[in-house]
Amino acid sequence: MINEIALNDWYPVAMASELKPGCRLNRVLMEREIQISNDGDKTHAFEGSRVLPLQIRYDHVWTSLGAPARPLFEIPEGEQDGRRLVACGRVHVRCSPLRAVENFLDIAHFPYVHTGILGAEDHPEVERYDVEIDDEKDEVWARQVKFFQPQAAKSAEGGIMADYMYRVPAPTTSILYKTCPARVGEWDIITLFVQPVSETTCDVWPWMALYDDETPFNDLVQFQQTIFMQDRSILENQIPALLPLDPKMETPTRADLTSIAYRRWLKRRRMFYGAQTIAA
Amino acid sequence: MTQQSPSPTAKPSSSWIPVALSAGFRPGSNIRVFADGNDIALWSSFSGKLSAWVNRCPHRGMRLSHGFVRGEMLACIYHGWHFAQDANCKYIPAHPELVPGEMICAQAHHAHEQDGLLWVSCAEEEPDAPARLPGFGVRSLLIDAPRPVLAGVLEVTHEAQGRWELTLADQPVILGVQDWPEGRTGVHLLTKEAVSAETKKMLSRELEAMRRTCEAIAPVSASASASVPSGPSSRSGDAA
Amino acid sequence: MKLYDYVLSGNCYKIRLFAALLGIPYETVAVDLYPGKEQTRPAFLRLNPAGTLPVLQDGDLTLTDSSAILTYLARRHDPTGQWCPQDPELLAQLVGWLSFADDLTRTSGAARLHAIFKKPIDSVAAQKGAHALLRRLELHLCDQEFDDSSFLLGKAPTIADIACFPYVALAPDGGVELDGYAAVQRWIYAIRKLDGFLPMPGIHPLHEHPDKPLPEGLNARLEA
Amino acid sequence: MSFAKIEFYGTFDTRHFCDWIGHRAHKLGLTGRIEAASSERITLYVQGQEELLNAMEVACSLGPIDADVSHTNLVFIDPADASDWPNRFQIDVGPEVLADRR
Repeated sequence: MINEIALNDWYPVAMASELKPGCRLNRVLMEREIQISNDGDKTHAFEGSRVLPLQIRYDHVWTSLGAPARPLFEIPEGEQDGRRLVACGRVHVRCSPLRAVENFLDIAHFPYVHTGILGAEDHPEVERYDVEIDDEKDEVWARQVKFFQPQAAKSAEGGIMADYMYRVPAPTTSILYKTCPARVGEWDIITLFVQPVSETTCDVWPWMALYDDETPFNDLVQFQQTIFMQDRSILENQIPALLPLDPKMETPTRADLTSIAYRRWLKRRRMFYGAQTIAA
Repeated sequence: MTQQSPSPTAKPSSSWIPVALSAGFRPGSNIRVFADGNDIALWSSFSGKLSAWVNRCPHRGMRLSHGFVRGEMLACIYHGWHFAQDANCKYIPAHPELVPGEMICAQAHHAHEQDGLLWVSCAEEEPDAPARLPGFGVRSLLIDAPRPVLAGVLEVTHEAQGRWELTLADQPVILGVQDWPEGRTGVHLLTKEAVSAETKKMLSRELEAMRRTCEAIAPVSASASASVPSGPSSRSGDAA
Repeated sequence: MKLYDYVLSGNCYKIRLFAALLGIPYETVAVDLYPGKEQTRPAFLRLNPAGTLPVLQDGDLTLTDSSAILTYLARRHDPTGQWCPQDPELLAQLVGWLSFADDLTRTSGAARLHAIFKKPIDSVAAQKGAHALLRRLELHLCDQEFDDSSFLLGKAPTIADIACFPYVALAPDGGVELDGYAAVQRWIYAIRKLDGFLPMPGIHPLHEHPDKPLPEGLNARLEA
Repeated sequence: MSFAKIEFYGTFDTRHFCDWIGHRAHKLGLTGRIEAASSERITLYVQGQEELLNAMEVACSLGPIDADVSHTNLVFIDPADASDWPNRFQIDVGPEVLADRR
C-alpha cells in the first residue's frame, strides 16, 4: 500500500542532462508507470494523461505522484561557486529504497565492504558521534562523525581521519558532508537521491558537489560508482527485504545510532513505503 | 556441531538432509544451502569444523553465506561481526573492546558430516546420525524439476534417509537428494567404491543426461529458474 | 602502456586483473561508459571504431578486444609461457575458452547491465543463457577436479581463466545466482587466492585467506 | 561493569514496551529493573558493559512498532550507589500504568 506520506513527496526520476528535445523517458515510480518528456523548451511529467508536478534541481528531474506537502529540500552548499557538480547516473538495486538510504548513513561497514578505500580492517572502531532528529526542519542529522579512511576521496592520498556529517532531508534522500581534501574547512557534498520503484526495488541517483579542480570528471564518477556497486551486493542480500521499523530481530549498537534515528523518524512521520511495519 | 536451538522461524524437520558433498568442501568454505525451505549458511572452519546457521546476521540481517571464515570463526561481510563455533558473537569491530554476551548470537541448525556427505537438520533436537552407507563423492547437481519427477525417471533400488541407491551406467551409486525452493532438486552423486577419474567423468555425464530427461518432463519456468535464489521478500515470509 | 578503462566493466577488469597478477605497470584513462556513453562519441570512435572497451595502447599498437589484449600481454610479459601455453592441444582449448568468455559477456554480462543500468534487453533470456554456460563450465571444472586440476586448462591458471572469471563471478549482480554450482565456486576461490589478485566492485578480496589472522584485540581476549 | 539510569519519553503501550525492554535486556545480557511510571515515561536501572548499556539505549530508542519514543536520557551511575541492584531483570509496572492499559 502506498501511503499518503510517500505519495506526496518529491522523487528523482531522471538526470537533467537526459532531457534532450523530443525525448520521452519511461520510468516507474512506486509501481506506477510515468513519462518524462521534453518538447523542446519545456519538460513535462505525466502519469497517463495526468500531469504531474515537476521541477529540475541538483542536476535531476523531480516529480511527485501526489500533491507535495512541502517544497523540495534545500542544499544551499550545492549552489556555492567553485563546486563541481557531478551526476553519476542511476543504479538499479533490488532492495527497499529505505535500505539504500540507511546503508548510506552507515560508516561501520567501510572496513569490510569498501576495504582499502573508505575503511581498513585494522581501523574498524566507530567513535561516539551525535545524532539529532530536528523536529523543526523535520530532518535527521548526524554530526561529529569520524572514521579512519585509507583513501577518502579520489583526490585523497594516504589514510586520514575523515570528518563526516549526515543529513536526511527526506525519507529517500541522504546527504553526506565530508572533509574536503582540496579545501580545508569546507565540506564536500555527496548525496544519494533514491527513486522508489517498488517497496523492494529502487533506482539510486548519486550526485556530488565537490571542491576538486584536478581530478578528471570521469574518475570522480567512477569512484562513486565503485563505492555504490560495492554496496549493491550487500543491499540485495539483507533480510527482510523491507526495512524493519521494530528492531526486535536485530542487534543495533551505538555505531548504528544514525540508522536507528532514521527508522525512528520514518516511524514517527508514518513513512511506511518500503518499511516492515508489523511487529517482528 | 553446534548446540544452539534452531531458529524459531525454521520449519520443523524430522531428520537429516544431505546438502553437499564432503569432497571439495575445503576448510574455510562458506556456501548457501537449503533444507526444509530454510535459507542456510553452511561453513567450515579452518580446522575443518562444520556449522549450519540461519542465513541471517543478527546485527542487521545480512546473509551470513556472504561472510568469510577467519580461523575458527565466521565473520559477516557487512560489519565484520565475528561468530564462534557455538554461534555466539565474539567480536564487534565497531566496538573492539566490547565482549558480547552469549545471547548475541547467530541461530544454529544441526550440521553433520558422514559417508562423504554434509548433512543439515533443522529439527529442534539433534536427530540420531543417519544410517551408515559409505560413499565416495563424485559431484553435485541442481535440477530444475521436483523430486517426484526424479523418482519417476530413476530406478531406485533402495531408499533411506535422503539417499537413493541405484545403478547408473552399470555403476552402483548413491544419490543424496535435497529439495530446493521453487520446485527444484539438488542431487549429490557418490559411488559405493573408489573409482577412476575416467569413471567419474562418465558418471558426471550420465547424471547430466538424467537431468535433461527430468527437465524435459517438468521444466521449471525460465523466470523462476533465474530468480529462485534471490530469497524471501514478502512481508509475511519475514515475520518471526 | 595505456588502458582505456571503465571501472564497472568486466571486460576491462580482465585486463586490470591480469596486469596485477603479472605486475605489469600501465596507466589508465577512465572512459565514461555510463552515464556519459563516451564510447559512442567521435573522439572515442576514432580510437576504436567498434565503440567498445577496453582499449589498450602500447606504443603504436592499439588493441580493442579483451581476449586479444590478454593474449598480447601474456606473450609479451610472461616468459614462462604459463599464461598462454603454445602446446597445440592446450592452445586450441584456450582459444575455445576465450570464445566461451565472449558468450558469457553476451549472457551474464548483458543480464548484469540490465539489472544495474536497465539496459533494454531480454533479461530472462540472458539469465537463461548464462545458466546454460554455467552448467557447461561446472561440468568441465568437475572433470578438471577429477584430474586434480583447479583451473580450466590444468593445474596452473591461464588467460582462459582470466577471460572467463569476471562474468562468472559477477553473475549474481545480474540475478544469476551461483548457489548449486559447487565446482564453479571453488574455481572462483582458486582465482581469488592467486598472489596479486585484484578485486572489483561486486567481487570481494579474499577476506577468508587462511593466513589472515584474527583481529588483534580479539586474539588477546581469546588467549586471556 | 557499568551502571546506568536510562529514561525513555514518548507515547507507548507501557506494558508492551516493558516486555520489549525485558527481551532486549536478556538479549544483551543485562540485569536491572524497569520502573514504569506512566504511558509517557519509562525509567530503566541497568548494569552491564558500558557499550551494551549504550546498545540498550539505542535499541529501545526505536522500540516496538507501536512505541513513539521522542527522546532518551542515559546517565551513568557510580557503582557505589548501585550495590543493591538486582542480578536479573525485573519489571515493576505501577498500578497506574496497568490502569492506563484498561
